[in-house]
Amino acid sequence: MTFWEKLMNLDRRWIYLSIAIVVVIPAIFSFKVPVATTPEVKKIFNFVDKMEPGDYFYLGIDYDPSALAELDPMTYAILNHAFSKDLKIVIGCLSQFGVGMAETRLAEIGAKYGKKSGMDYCFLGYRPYPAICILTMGVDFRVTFPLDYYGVPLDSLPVMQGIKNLMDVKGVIDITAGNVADFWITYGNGRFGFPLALGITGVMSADYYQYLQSGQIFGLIPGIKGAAEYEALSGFETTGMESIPYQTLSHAVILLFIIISNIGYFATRARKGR
Amino acid sequence: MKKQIPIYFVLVSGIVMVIQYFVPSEESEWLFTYANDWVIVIGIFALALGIWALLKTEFKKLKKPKEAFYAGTVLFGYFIMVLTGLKREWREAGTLHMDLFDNILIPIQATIFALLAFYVASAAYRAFRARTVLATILLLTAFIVMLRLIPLGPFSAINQTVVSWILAVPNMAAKRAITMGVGLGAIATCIKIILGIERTYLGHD
Amino acid sequence: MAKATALILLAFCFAGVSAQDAAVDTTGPPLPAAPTNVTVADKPDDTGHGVLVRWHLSADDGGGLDNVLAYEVCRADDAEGEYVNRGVSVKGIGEYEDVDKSPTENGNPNPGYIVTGKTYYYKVRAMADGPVYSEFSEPGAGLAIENWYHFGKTPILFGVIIFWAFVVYFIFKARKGKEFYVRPLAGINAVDDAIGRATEMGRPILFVLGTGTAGDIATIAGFTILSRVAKLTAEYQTPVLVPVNDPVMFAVSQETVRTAYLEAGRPDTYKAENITYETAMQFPYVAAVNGIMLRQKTATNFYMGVFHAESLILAETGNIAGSIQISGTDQISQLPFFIAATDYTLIGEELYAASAYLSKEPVQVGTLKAQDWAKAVLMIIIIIGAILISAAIPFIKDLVTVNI
Amino acid sequence: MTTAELWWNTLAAILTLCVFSFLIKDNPFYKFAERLVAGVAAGFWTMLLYHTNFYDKVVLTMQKQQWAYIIPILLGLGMWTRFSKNYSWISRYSIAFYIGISTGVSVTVYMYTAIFKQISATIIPFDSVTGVLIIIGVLCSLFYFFFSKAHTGAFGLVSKIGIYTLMIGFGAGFGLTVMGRVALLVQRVIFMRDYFVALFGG
Repeated sequence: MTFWEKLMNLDRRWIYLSIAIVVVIPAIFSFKVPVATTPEVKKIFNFVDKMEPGDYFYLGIDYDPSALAELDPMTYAILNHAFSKDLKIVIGCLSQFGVGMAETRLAEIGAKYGKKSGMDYCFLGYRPYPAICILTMGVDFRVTFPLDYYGVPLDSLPVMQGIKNLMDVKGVIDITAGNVADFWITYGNGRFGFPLALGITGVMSADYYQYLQSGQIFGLIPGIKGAAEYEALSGFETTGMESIPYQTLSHAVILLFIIISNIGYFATRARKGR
Repeated sequence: MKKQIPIYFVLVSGIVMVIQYFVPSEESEWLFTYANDWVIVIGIFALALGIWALLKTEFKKLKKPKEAFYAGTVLFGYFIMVLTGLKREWREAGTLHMDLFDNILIPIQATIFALLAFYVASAAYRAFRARTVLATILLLTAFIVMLRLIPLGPFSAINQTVVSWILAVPNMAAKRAITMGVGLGAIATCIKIILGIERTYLGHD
Repeated sequence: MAKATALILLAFCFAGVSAQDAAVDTTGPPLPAAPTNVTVADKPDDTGHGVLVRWHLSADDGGGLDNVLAYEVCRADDAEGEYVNRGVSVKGIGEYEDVDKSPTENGNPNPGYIVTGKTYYYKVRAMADGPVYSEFSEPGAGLAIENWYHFGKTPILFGVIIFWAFVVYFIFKARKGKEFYVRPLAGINAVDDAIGRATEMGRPILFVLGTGTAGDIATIAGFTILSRVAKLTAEYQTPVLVPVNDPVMFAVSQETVRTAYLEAGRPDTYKAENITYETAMQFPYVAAVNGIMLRQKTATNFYMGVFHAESLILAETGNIAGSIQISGTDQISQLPFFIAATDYTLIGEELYAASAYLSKEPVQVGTLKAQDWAKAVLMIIIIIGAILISAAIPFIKDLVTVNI
Repeated sequence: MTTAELWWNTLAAILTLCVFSFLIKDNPFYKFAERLVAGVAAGFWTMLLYHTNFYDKVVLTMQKQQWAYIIPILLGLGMWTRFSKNYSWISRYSIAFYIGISTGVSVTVYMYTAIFKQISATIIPFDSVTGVLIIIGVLCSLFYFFFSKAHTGAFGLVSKIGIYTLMIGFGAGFGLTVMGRVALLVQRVIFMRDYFVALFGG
């Protein structure tokens, strides 16, 4: 048996061992691996980054704790990025069980930058029936949410002065693990035409690239990898970037094995052909 | 009678459920829930059959010295879960039942699931060889998609553009076509069963 | 579009705020004109707990002062009674669905509940920035009735009838003796060889029906394939091992294999203990099947049915054991793994076709012809639909777009 | 970590290693874990169905005197005739209803979700290259599933484009899934790391 033939029939346990090594090492020694940034995440980063202090955007925290692991890093990075640039944010929840979680995250990050509810951001809270919420917010936030999460009338909030509906903000970023994304596309972007970007879970991602192609969304943060990209771009790093060493190394190992496998295949075929 | 009557049961219950779908009335909604409960209740009683067969096999094995230890393990696992779970508050934290659930079932399940990380690598090594045009297409697409995790500087952006196009266009088209094919195949199978053309599953004497 | 949007405007969203709470402001911004002509009709296609409220838009909506933002819809039990807010509709839409099916709410009577056959009165007013409100419209009245046919589902009804007719027609033709050509499928051709191989090696065949339930159509397709496979093996005394994880599947598999042996004329070789209930739950089941493959050294593994993440675990373990593997599933997410790790894969519809191929009965093959005709019809609908919609004629698209 | 927690974690860690040992080869430790979890899962499932479905649909319905439920209960009991050789045919009545209801429900569900929804989504105007390519991809892939036409000549070409499209879809599906699978492994590795840290005090 030649070297190449042996390679073709490589004992699979060498492959297992390689995978084991690349997932154990980052667990013991933490280190950083750069993440490849993609245009769809970069566009969202640029959208936030290019806004002037005092500009508004709407952030939808439309997920519940079950999707926390993948989506929270996105919320974390975007909120930090926006607050550090003194942007004004209107935040709403269209997912019933996510509102408490969102409030905690918002208060914690807001406090870090000395941002106050009602002054620098407005937390609308939760309303059921996402489609009608989006439609009515496109007309007037006050119709959907007469009061904010803390029970204060929107009209009396300084941050909401001169801002009436979703057309008055620079754009919408919706972070979700469910079909709320479809409602934002159909009823939000579809009816009102405001710029829309999505942050979604990894399993959903394959189904949402079509909206990027058709221009219905301008950006997309897919799963933990997308979250890591935003973290890397904005410099506000958390669990997204921590997961990248494992992922990059194991993908690299698999790709390497595919290359070796094909080199072996062509080498043996060439030998046989002679 | 043993053979014909069940075929009529399939026919009648099948047709009734097809018609039910088009009737929005409250009675029809009740029928839908009720029929689904039939399926559930039959399933509960059937579980006893499965468990009985399982225990019978393991009790038999208990007599063979080579198998006795493993059969004992199955029986131990089964009866300890049943006995600790008899109370109405069986799912409350801190009970022995939950501790066993959290520390036996969950870690083993999660670890078997985690084996997949190794298997995707070995399957990729073996299958992704450019033997035929089809294998090459499969290999190249998977390669490009996996490449998105590797930082390649400016090339990453190009690669990602290709990936998002693959996902939005051919991947989407493939999914839709398979779904439609599955739909037709499944409905045809249902019709064959409802009409009694396919009856192998029912058995006869 | 406006109608489709309005359909989403479900009632209970903003219910509970009494109209009296918000005092009508008479100073400040100009008031919009009141909407007119409120009509109330039964909401079609439902169980009788919903009404459709329609009105003519305010003169200041899209014209006049053009200051209308939304409409507030209020309901009362009698014309002079207290009108309670049931919800809002955005500007430009003169329609609102008031639906409430639950008689109780957290154990208390639900005031919003719509009783079938009871007359309700509705008033609508326009809201403008401020917020300021117009006068209420004149009341309109109507009642909800229970419907016996879902008109919205008519296209589906036609779909079912047409396809059913196709199937019956081709079965009828086949019964009359018409032979249909079917192209070869690699996965099916491999079945005979795979069974032969097991027989030669004197090793068992493994048949995995997946982790669905006995009611999943893909599992039922799996039963029909199991039946053909068992029939082929009955003669050779090659055992077919069928480990299952669903108890109904367990009973049906026993019947299927037993009948197959009976039909092959070898009821004596049927062994009930080859069909085993391994355990409930996905991964413990997979672990048990892994054990069977490696310890019983199965020569051929079939995977036919509904599979989830376990597809690759099974296929790779079978590979380690050196088995020939034939797979088939309707689960799109698992097909890549079967394609990569098993020798032959029946993709989606091929799984359903397999039992017809294996049975070779004309009647069974006839249904494949029906499926092909249906596919041709679907393709024509897509092409014509796309051409028409490119010319801004959405007729076909509207026809096949079913909103339930 | 309390002592009890440590002991439980030790059990979980040992079982984790038992399953991982399968990667080297089948061995008694794996077989032990496999058999243990088979018993535990069956036991858990028994109690789950007992406390939820059996209690709700059998005990409660009888207590509330919902006599309509006697029929499914009788059909359920009918399954038990399988214990007897002479009366096991009665269980076929139960199976017949089970399959009849399941298939009857599926006909319309598949017609709606697998046929109408997909067609409606595929009818898009020919106003972009992407849109045209999606329609061509769907049609060719659908063509691949034609059973009663030999895939030769022009048909062969179309169905070839179809199977290529399907393969691109499968390749993409494979490539996309790797991340999730690695993440699951990482969770187990981190569990083991944290266990050893707790055991040896970091």
